[in-house]
Amino acid sequence: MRDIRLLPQMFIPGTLIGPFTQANPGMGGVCTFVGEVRGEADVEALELTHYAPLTLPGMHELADGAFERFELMGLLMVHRIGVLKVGEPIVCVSAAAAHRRAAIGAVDFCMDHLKSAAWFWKRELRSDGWHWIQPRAQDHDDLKRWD
Amino acid sequence: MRDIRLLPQMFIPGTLIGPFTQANPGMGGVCTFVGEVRGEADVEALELTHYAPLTLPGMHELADGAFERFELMGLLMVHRIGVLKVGEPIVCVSAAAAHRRAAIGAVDFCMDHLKSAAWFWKRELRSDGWHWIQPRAQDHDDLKRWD
Amino acid sequence: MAVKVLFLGPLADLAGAAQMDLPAPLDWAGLLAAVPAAVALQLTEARVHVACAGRVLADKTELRALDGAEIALLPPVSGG
Amino acid sequence: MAVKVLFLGPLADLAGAAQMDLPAPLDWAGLLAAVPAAVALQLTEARVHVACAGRVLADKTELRALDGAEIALLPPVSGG
Repeated sequence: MRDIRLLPQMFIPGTLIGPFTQANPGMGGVCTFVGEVRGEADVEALELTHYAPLTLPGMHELADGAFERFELMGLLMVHRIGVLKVGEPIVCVSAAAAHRRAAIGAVDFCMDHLKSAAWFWKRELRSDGWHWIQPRAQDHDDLKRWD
Repeated sequence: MRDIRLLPQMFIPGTLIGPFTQANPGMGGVCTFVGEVRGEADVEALELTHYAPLTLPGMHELADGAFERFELMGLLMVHRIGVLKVGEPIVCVSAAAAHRRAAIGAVDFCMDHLKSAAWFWKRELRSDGWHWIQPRAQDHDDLKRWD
Repeated sequence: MAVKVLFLGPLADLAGAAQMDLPAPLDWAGLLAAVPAAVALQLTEARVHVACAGRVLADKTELRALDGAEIALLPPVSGG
Repeated sequence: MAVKVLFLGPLADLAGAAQMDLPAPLDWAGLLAAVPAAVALQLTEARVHVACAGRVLADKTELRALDGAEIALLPPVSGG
């Protein structure tokens, strides 16, 4: 089972993960990562923009890569776009596999790529207005682990 | 938030993970692994026995190790004991952290230790009776990654 | 018809607009000359990519956009 | 009083019981002599551990169990 989505509205990860788990009977385990908008001082909201012709196709390519690299039974990859409030989920990646190492590895792999190689631009609203979030060197180092 | 439990009865991971996530506000992300009884041919049930004076204290030591090694905000570690049917969850580990790598790493770390260094003995019921599950070399190799 | 140029992420702030239309056909030199200077400066950086007709160009200086094409100017994506 | 000896996991099948009581005090030689021979053979293997009073012994041959103590014989845990 493969479920890749961009969501313009708030979502509740449990409502996706439950059916995803049910849809992969016989699996040994499922690993899930949910990222939320961090409640940093002065941050009121986060906006994610994307480029439709590239972003979702890029996520599908990433899923192809995960299925090639890990022995997976299913992969759920959901990313928010639009304006998010602090505490709202931004991203949810869930991988089902017969063996735990494949499930955990696939989530790690997808998250590193979503964070630094997917076509999302983020800006945060602080009391003095909107500020674009720059690339982080750490994210690029994380990505190199998979070369 | 730290929640370490042995459960003698069936549990629904979502009912633990939801409150756990709520209990760690301001976090950046939460990684969760849920292991289930695999539906292998001929397996009807799985029984987990443990040794009470060691098993739960050992899980607490493992949690101490995870908090030392990773920058965590919260850790949930729940393991079943007793008789389980195919498809029932055996184990649920959930780690909340400001940064994804810590959350994913902590789950990977805890799962490797629960699988090969925690005091659980498993046997499975097949049509010809109960069979003890032996240690797996792969599990010991996995554990060595953390030395 | 024309070529539609989209400014993604922080490039929209630099351009003062989310998009602009430019006459077709459009090549790399034409693009650099037509966009606001602040954007042109960014475009010369290796970490800024260009997509044309839904594909990221391996070599953006090879840009050849025809009538009706959409070009997207892609600055580095934000960190986690 | 006595020392309670628990056979964990597959050792219970070998012992034919989940536990037995042995006279206190009990040391390593006394334990090996008193348990069923099939269990004694397992106990000599490095991968079988012994806990006394809730602690796994670093060196099981140093076992000294007093009146009322509980000894657990711990075979290798099952794989994932």
